[in-house]
Order: sequence, then structure tokens, then C-alpha cells
Amino acid sequence: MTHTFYITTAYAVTAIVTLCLIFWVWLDGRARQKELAELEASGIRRRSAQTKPEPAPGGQA
Amino acid sequence: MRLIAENLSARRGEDLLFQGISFALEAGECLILTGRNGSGKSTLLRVIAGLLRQETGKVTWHSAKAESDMRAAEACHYLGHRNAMKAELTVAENLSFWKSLFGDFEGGRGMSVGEAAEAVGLGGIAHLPFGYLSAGQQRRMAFAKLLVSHRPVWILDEPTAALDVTAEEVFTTLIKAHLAEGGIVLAATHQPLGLEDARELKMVGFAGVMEEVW
Amino acid sequence: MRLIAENLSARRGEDLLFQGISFALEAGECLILTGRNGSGKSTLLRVIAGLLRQETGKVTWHSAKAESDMRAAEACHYLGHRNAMKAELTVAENLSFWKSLFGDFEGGRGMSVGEAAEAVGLGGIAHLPFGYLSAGQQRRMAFAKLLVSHRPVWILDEPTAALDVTAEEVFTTLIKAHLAEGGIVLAATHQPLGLEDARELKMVGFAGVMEEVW
Amino acid sequence: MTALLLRDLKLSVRAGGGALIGVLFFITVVAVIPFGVGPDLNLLSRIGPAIVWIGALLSSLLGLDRMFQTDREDGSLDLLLMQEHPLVLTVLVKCLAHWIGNGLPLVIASPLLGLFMNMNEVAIGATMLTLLVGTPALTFIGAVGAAVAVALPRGGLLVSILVLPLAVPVLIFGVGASYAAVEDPAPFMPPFLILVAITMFFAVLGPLGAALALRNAND
Amino acid sequence: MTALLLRDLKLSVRAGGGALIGVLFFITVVAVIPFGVGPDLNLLSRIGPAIVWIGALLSSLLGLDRMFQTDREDGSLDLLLMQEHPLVLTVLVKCLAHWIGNGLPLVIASPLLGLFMNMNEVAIGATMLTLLVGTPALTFIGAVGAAVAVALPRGGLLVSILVLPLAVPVLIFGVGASYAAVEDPAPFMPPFLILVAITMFFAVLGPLGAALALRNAND
Amino acid sequence: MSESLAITKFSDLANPTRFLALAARILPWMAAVTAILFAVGLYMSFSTEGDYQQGQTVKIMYIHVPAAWLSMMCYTVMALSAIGTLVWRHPLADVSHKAAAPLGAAFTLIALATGSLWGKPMWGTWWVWDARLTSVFILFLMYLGLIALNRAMDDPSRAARVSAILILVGFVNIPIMKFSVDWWNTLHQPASVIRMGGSTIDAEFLWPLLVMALAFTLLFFTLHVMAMRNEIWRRRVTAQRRMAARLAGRDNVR
Ligand code: HEM
Ligand SMILES: Nc1ncnc2c1ncn2[C@@H]1O[C@H](COP(=O)(O)OP(=O)(O)OP(=O)(O)O)[C@@H](O)[C@H]1O
Ligand SMILES: Nc1ncnc2c1ncn2[C@@H]1O[C@H](COP(=O)(O)OP(=O)(O)OP(=O)(O)O)[C@@H](O)[C@H]1O
Ligand SMILES: [Mg+2]
Ligand SMILES: [Mg+2]
Repeated sequence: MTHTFYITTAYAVTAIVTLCLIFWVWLDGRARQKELAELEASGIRRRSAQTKPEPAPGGQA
Repeated sequence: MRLIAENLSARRGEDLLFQGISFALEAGECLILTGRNGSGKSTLLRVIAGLLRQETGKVTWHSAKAESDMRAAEACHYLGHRNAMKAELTVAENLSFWKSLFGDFEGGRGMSVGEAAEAVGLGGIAHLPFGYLSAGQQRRMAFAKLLVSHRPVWILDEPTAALDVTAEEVFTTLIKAHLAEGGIVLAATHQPLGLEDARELKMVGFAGVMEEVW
Repeated sequence: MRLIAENLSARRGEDLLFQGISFALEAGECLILTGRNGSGKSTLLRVIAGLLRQETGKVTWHSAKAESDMRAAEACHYLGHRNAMKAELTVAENLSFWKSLFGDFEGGRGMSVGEAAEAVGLGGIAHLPFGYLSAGQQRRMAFAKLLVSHRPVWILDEPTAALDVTAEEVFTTLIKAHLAEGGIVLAATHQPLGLEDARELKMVGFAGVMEEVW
Repeated sequence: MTALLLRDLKLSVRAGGGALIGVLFFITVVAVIPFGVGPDLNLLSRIGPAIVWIGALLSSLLGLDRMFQTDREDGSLDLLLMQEHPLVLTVLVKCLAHWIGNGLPLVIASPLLGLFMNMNEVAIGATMLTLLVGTPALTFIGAVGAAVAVALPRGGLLVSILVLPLAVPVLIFGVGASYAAVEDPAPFMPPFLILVAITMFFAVLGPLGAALALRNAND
Repeated sequence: MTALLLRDLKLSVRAGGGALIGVLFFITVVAVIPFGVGPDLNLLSRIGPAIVWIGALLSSLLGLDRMFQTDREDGSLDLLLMQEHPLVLTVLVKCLAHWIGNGLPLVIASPLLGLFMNMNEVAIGATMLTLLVGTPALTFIGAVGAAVAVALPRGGLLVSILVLPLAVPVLIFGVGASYAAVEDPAPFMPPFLILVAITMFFAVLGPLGAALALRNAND
Repeated sequence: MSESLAITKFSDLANPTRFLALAARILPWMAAVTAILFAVGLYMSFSTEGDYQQGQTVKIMYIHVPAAWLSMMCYTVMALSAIGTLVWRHPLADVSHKAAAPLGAAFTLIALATGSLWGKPMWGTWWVWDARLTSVFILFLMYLGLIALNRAMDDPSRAARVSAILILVGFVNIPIMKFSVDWWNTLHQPASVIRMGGSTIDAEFLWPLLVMALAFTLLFFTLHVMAMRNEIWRRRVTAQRRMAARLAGRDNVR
């Protein structure tokens, strides 16, 4: 007896949930980086970055 | 009897409001905090009262009778922006609740409820529910709370905000009497309180971001 | 444009706080209410704003364009003790909500949200949640609410309570500008507002029990 | 008025995830029930509609009293009262926003809970339908209570006495109609129509009463 | 400390609502279930203890979020935090007052509801006894939630969400013991003693957690 | 008495900064290893023939069981971080348990969903109120409650402390839960419900399972580090916005 339906749905659900999770985390990171860049652009930066130049917050994603 | 604050600093939200504040107050001394809106006066008072955790530093209380490692908060009365009285209970019920909860400190004696109401100039109306009083009257009754049980240190946050002139005078008289008895007063105000020999601490607010966390 | 109050009296709880108060304010005039705590200043302002029911008398609004039986409240902005802004929304969201809810009155035009924030001296931070602002900044933004939509009458209840000196000056300037444009201002204060030609009404409180009900 | 609707919706999302919390609460309440009655699936499916309705009633009771309170505490209510729009309309819009923010998510979540309670499709559909029709009535009734509570320091008592007895008929007909859909002899329509009528009735009476209470309660 | 107990009791009578809305809701819940189960008296009496327990659990949620909130709003909480009595003791006393004001009425009302559910005397007695022992645990658990909620703009629902999962064991053993009293093979004592143990455990953990949360949530 | 509270210098070697640097370095590696492990694990699980007593559906096990394990491990990670928050007041601990909650909820959701998808063919129903299932469900609710709590408070460090307390109280409650649910179930449970696990698993099924478990674990840690990094950035943004507000107020008042 095979239960292809249940197996595929189970894998599909898992895939969807994990992918959503990954994308959410990733997009969240992107959004935060963008906000930081905007703040930087408008002249607001970390005090540490003002007193002593520091690599742009975060580095690569 | 001394209240000593050493090197206090505190945050609100994420930013540091002040740092390196130190002072020592002897019996009979009074410290007035002034400064712009949002400069951290209330925050400092709450730190001293032990209601907010400081970032660095400590506040200690020394007296002949006190053990050395005593929390300063226990020697303090705190009168904040809010009155700490229940609108549903009568003034007398409110006051006598605080009287019996607070107890008295190191042998001092608080007034009776009736005397305290008399002292703030509202003798006749202690039987009214607190919620029926006008804002000024409520503030006065909240002040009466300081009288019903003895504490050497009074911490007052804008005690006279939105009070009229006569009420201010009553408060000044009571504060002077407390100082004359060897009490200590810390108060934050925008208006002068009329205390002659008070020391003043000017807060400037936003000390920046000490060791930025994030 | 005139705001006329005739023979007003009002109760709070059971006692009559004032009676027989009448005045007429023309365009460009300002009336300052003073008096002791609990003398009924806030009560009078709330009666004029239509938020409390008066015992006798009426408040009317007359202008070229208004129908004769108009509620005076609709020509008024009311700035009470509380700021009427939501801590969860940003300042801009708050202001534009009130702008679109209030609309404009009789052809006048309110400023844009940005301009209003600029006018109270906080131009750059309209994108912040209101709750992030300090008390003084919050009060200024509440004042900006009066600027985003046009109303000829401003009713201000202790607009400068617990503000520092610079903020007070900003407010005075804005009030003067409103008066110069032909607006009407009613304000209750304990501190002088710095308006030269303002009329003053001294409230005394507890007018006794008019035609006793019981 | 749209501005008010939008603001209230925004608030219900921002102020601590209103809808999310409501639904979570609903799920939690329903999930706790089997621990009491035991894991007997038959029994669960029989009491299912009642439980789902009770959960909905409870979660609307818990959030309702704050409906005008927040506006009053920050002074917005004063300004709303001063406007020329009829107050009834303002209250109606606020009720609508409250229902969209708090009631609708419950309706949408109810099928899931139906599955947990092992209810069959018809029962789930019927419960959802009755909730859709009935929860607005709870909001309208609650609005009166909330308005009365606004000014009274001791409103609590009055509100509960006022709101629960009024809400009980809604509950009864809602549950009744849900069961009628499943059990054959009982017809679905009569209780359902009564439920609709109750909702319509309170859609008028609720805002009227609330507006009246607000005018008189404000000081 | 007695002063605090007395004040809180006075307040719960004056400011009102607490006990009454709890009992009203309790009655409503218990009254609605028979709709679902139908007029089958046997079944009703079988699920009776469970329903009464669930009703009690849900209605103890109603007042919970205000336990420290009112004290915080008027500033009393600050003064309570400053006192030298250990804060845990203060919380314990407040829990006690809350239970007397809100939990005890439920216990007292439960026999009536037992009659509604057609339970026999033993079952009613057992349910009442388990409620008497178990509801304090609910209050203690709730205190943690209420302390956490002190800093929230809209505590109500969130508190219940946080509290309900923690309350599951209490519910399970409460219902279990009530059943064991009626059904012969199962002995009453073991689950009942476990229930007692759980209550004692939370009587320690609850106030500790709540005190910790209050210290941290206050600002 | 300090008169001037000027902005002072401070050391810029705060821990989060170092964490960010570290994260930037190791994240690509972690992501790569996770991907490889998933590829291997999936290949292995699809290449084994479903010859077990449960037929083809044993394939569900390869995702169900790791997800279930992770749902519990995640709570443990959160509890440890909560201790870090309360005892050492370490800012990274705050960030850690806040970032872990959604991940835990997601893995629990996977365990629940695959479990019910397995349950339908095996037991003939999507859901039974069995002891283990119920405790997983309660765990799910606890995760959601914690997420809601974190969202409802806007002061992050206060929120962190308060939710740390709740995490710990919940952690203490979990054994009680487990115990009580077992007890409850022996009273009421119909005897017919199939019990999970039982027979020891053949090596043929064990290997894919272990590889998948490892893959899931690594996935969790990768995501956790990423989420922590996001959270740190988020706090930076809010801190800088507040600072902007402060400075704006200052300049204008002058
Ligand atoms: C929604 C339903 C389900 C949930 C929430 C669930 C939950 C769990 C959990 C938490 C574990 C880890 C237990 C541990 O390691 O201590 C687990 C393991 C396992 N489950 Fe499930 N499960 C569900 C349905 C099923 C079904 C239907 C089957 C198969 C008939 C199944 C078979 C297994 C097996 C074989 C293991 C691993 C063996 C073990 O570690 O004991 N589960 N499940
Ligand atoms: N709960 C809070 N969360 C975050 N920041 C806060 C909070 N309360 C106050 N602040 C911030 O802390 C700063 C200091 O506030 P504080 O109340 O100490 O000022 P203050 O000197 O007492 O002002 P005022 O004269 O208005 O009483 C303010 O700028 C405010 O923005
Ligand atoms: N809700 C109320 N119920 C009963 N009496 C009230 C209520 N609010 C105020 N009062 C009474 O009405 C009187 C006038 O109050 P009002 O607020 O108008 O005073 P005010 O002049 O504005 O004082 P303040 O200077 O403190 O603002 C007070 O004496 C008060 O006791
Ligand atoms: Mg202050
Ligand atoms: Mg006033």
C-alpha cells in the first residue's frame, strides 16, 4: 500500500514551511540592511562609526 | 544619616540619559533637580528609589542604626507623577492603608491620618472617596501620605505640578519642617520651590550612548 | 466671527462651580482663564467645547457663513490635558488621521502634516512612533494637531503645563500668529502665557448651590 | 469616517497584534477543553459547536471593555465627540473596525478548531456561518457595555450585568442553529433567522445606546 | 500585609465586577453545554465535573489581567515595590486576596451548577473539593501572567494565552480526581494528592515568577 | 557633583559587533553544509525502499522525527538563553531567545503537520488527543504566546527579561505537562490507538534519519544565527532612530 498523497503533501508542507521561514528571515535581513543604509545616507550613524571608521554594518548577507 | 549616590548612570529605552552622577546628602539637606523636559529628572529619582535599575553606580543609605548594606529605597518615601491612591476608597481608608503598610522607620513617628489631612489643609474631607476630590486636592492628599508614616528621605517628582499658589506654600512649609527635623529631600521641579539653602543639580539629558550595545 | 457665551453655569458632581458667566470674543481676541485649583477652569472650557452639559446658558458661534443655530463646538479645536494621539502610530499617521477626520472649517486651510511638525519645531521626526517622543515633544505634536486643520477657535487647557521655557515660547508665537489671522483663543493657565492684550477671566470656584434641587 | 476605520484597524494590528492574539486565545481555549472532557472523539464532536461558540464569546468579552477606554484615556474620545458627524455613526464605524479586527479572525479560525473538535463538515460550516452572523451582535452589545464603562470607575459590575444577559440569547440561538444544521429533526432556518434578527436589532440598538451613554458618561 | 489583604478585598467588593462577572460567566458556560449534548441526563452527569472545571478555569481568566494593572496605573505598585517586605510575600498576599474575591465565589457556586448538570452528591462534593484545592493554583499561575502583562498596553487576551497552557496540569488532575471519586476502580487519593502538590508547587513558583517579572517589567 | 553630562567616548568592541563579524564569516559555510546535508539526506531517504511495516509512509519519518526533535531542542536553546538574560544580562541572550521563538514555532508546525499527515493513513484520523501529540500542540501554543508577547512590548530589553521569565516558567511546566498528560491519557485513552515508535529501527532507516536530523539541526542553527543578526540590526535601527529624535529635539530647542 502506498500513500503517495500523504507523503508528497508531507514533504510539500515541510518544504513550504521551511522555504517561507528561510525567505522571511532573509527578507527581514534585507529590509533591516536597507533601513540601516537609509539612516546612514541621512547622516545618522552609530557613534562608533563616527568616532572611528568601521566597515559598513553587517557585511554581506 | 547620609544618602550617598556614586557614579550613577541609567538608560531609558536604549539610550543613556545620564552618567557619572554622584552626590551625598546629609541630614537636613535638600537637592533640587532641574532641567529641560525629558532630561532625565524623573528617571534619576526612580533610580534612587530603586524602581529602575541603574546601568552603573550605586545608591546607599548610612545611619547609626542601619546595617551597612541596606537598600536605600527602604528609607525613602516616593511621590511620583501618580498619586498611588484608590479612587474607590475614601481618603481616610487610603491613608490608613499606607500608614499600616509602611510602618515607621528607625524610631520616627508618623502623624495620625486626621492630623496629616489637617496638615495639608484639608482636614474636613477625609471621609470622601478619593475620586471625588479635585486634582489639586488629590495631590495634597497624596502628599499627606508622606506624613502618616516616617521616612527620613523624601523623593518628590514635580510635587507642585499644576498646583495653585497657596497649595505650593503649604508644600514648601511641610518640606521645610521635614528638613528642620533632620530629613533629606530630593525633588524635581520646573518651578522654584522657595527653599533657600537647597543644592541644585541641573540635568541636561541624553548623555549619548556609552559603550553602545548594538 | 464671534463666540458668545451667555449666562453659563455648570455643576460638577452636585455643586455648582460657576454661574452667570458671559463673554463675547471677536476675531483676534484672546481670553485667559485663571484661578485656584479646582475653581472650574477646565470645567468651563469643557462646557464651551460642548463636552460637558451646562446647567444654564448657552454658547453660540456667529459668522457670516454659519447658520445661526450652529453648535459652537464645531468651530473649535480643543487641546485638553491629554494629547489625543496614539502611542502606537507614528506622528505622521496620527496627524494625518486628525487632519482627514477634522477636515477644514469654513474655507480656512490647515497646514500639511510636514509643515505643522516643522512649525512646532520638530520637523525631522514625524516618522517616529508617537510613543518614542519625550513628554515635551509629545505635547508639541499635540499642538501641531491644531495646525493641520483649520478651526477659528482654539480652546487650550494648560497648554504649557510641565513644558520647559523654550517650548513655551514656541507655543506663544503660534498662538499670536493664530490671533493675528483673526482666530479666537481661550486658554486656562497657571503661568502667564506672554500674550499682551489678552483679556483675563478669574474663576473663583464653588458658586454655591443654585436653586437647590433636593 | 474611513480615516477612523483605517486608524482603528491599524491600531488593532499594531497594538500587540490584536487579531493574532484573539485567534491564539480562541485556539488555546478550545484546545484546553479536551483536557477536561477527555480525548473521546465522539463526545468532543458533540459538544464542539457549543465550545467554539463559548470560546468566541469569551474572547470577545475579554477585549471589549477597552473599546472606548483607550480613546478616552488618551483624550481622542473628546475630539471625536466634538465632531459634527452623528455620534451613532462614529460608534458604528468603531464597532465595525472592532469586529473586523477581532471578530472576523475568530470566524476565519473556527474551521480549524472544528477539525480539532472532530466536527464534521456540515457542523463546521454551520458553526462558521452562525459565528459570522452572530459575532457582530456580540460586538454591538459589547459597545454599549464599553460605553457605559468608559466613565465609571466602578463600571465593571454594571457592564457585566448588562452585557452577559444580553449576549446569552445570541449564544443560545447561535449554538442552537449550529446543532440544528447537524441533527435532522430540528430545522436550521428558524433559529438562524432569529439570530439574524437579533444581530440586526442590536446593530441599531447597540450604537444608539452606546452613543447615548458616551454623551452622558463623558465628563 | 493584612492591610494589603483587606484593601484588596475591599476594592474587589467596591470596584466590583470581578466576582459577579466570573460567576455569571461560569453559569453561562455550564448552561450552554446541555444544548450540545442534548437532554441526555446520563451523559450530562458523566461530563459534569469536566464542564464545571472548564467553566471555572475559563472564568478565572476574566479578571486576571487586572490583578496588578490597576495598582500600576495609579502608582501604588511603585510603592509596594519599594517596601522591605519580600516582594514574593506581597504577591502572595495579593494572590490570596484575588482568590478570595474571584476564586472562592466560583467554588461556592459550583454545587449549584453540579445540580444543573445532574451530578450526584458525591460528584458534586468531589468537584467542589477539587475546585477548592485547585483554583488557588490557577490564581498563582495567573499571577505570573498578570505580572508579565503589567507593562503591556492591552494585557487581557495575551495573559490568558500565556496562562492557559500552564494551567493544563491543574485541569487534568482536578477533573481526574473528581472522576476518581465517582468511578469505583480509580482511587481518589492519588490524583487529589497530586493536585495538592501542584497547587503547593505553584504557590511557590507563581509568586516567585510574578515577583521577578514585576521587578523587571516595571519602569 | 557632575554638572556636564557630555557625550563621552566609549569602546566600540561591544559584543554584538563581534557577533556580527563572526556571523558574516561563518554563515556562508553553514548554509553550504546545510544544503549539502539536505541533498544527501533527501537522496538517501528517497532511495531507501519503503519495506517497513508502515509501508511507504516511513518516508514521512525522515522529516517528522527531526522536526519533532528540533521543536524540543529549540525550546531548550531558548531556556538556556533565558538564563543568560536573567543571570548575566547578556544582550546577545536576549536576541537569541527572541530570534528562536519563530523558528521553534515553525519546526513544531512541521512536526504537527507531518504527524497528522502520517496519522491519517496509519490511524485513520488526522488528530487524536494522545499524550505526545497534545504536548507538542501545547508547545506550539507556548511558542505562539511568546511571539505574541515579544510583539506586544516595544521596549526590547524589558520584553526580553519578561519573556525569559515566562520561558523558564514554561520549561518547568513541561515535565509536569508530560507527566500529567500521560496520566490523563491512561485514564481515558481508548486502547485501540496505535502507539508510536516501539520496535527498533533498522539501520537502513536509521542512516537517512540521522542525516536528515543533522541537516535539520544545521538548518536551525543557520537560521538562528541569521535571525539573531537581523534582530541586532533591527535594534540598531531603532536605537539610531531614537537618537535622531533626541538630537532633533535638542537642536530645535536650542
Ligand atoms: C500530529 C501528530 C504527531 C505528533 C505531534 C508527533 C510528535 C512526535 C514527537 C514529539 C516525537 C519525538 C519524540 C521523542 O523523541 O521523544 C515523535 C517521534 C516519532 N513519531 Fe511522531 N508525532 C505525530 C504523529 C506520528 C505518527 C502518525 C507516527 C507513525 C505512525 C509517528 C511516528 C513517530 C516515530 C516513529 C517517531 C520516532 C521514534 C521515537 O523517537 O520514539 N508520529 N513524534
Ligand atoms: N518608558 C520609557 N521608555 C523609553 N524611553 C522613555 C520612557 N520614559 C521616558 N523615556 C525617555 O527618557 C527621557 C527622560 O524622561 P524623564 O521622564 O526622566 O524626563 P524628565 O526630566 O522627568 O522630564 P519632565 O520634565 O517632562 O518630567 C525622555 O526623553 C523620554 O523620551
Ligand atoms: N468627575 C468629577 N466628579 C465630581 N466632581 C468633579 C469631577 N471633576 C472635577 N470635579 C470637581 O470640580 C471642581 C472643578 O474642577 P476643574 O477641573 O474644573 O478645576 P480647574 O480649575 O481646572 O483646576 P486645575 O487648576 O487643577 O486644573 C473641582 O473642585 C473638583 O472637585
Ligand atoms: Mg518627569
Ligand atoms: Mg484643569
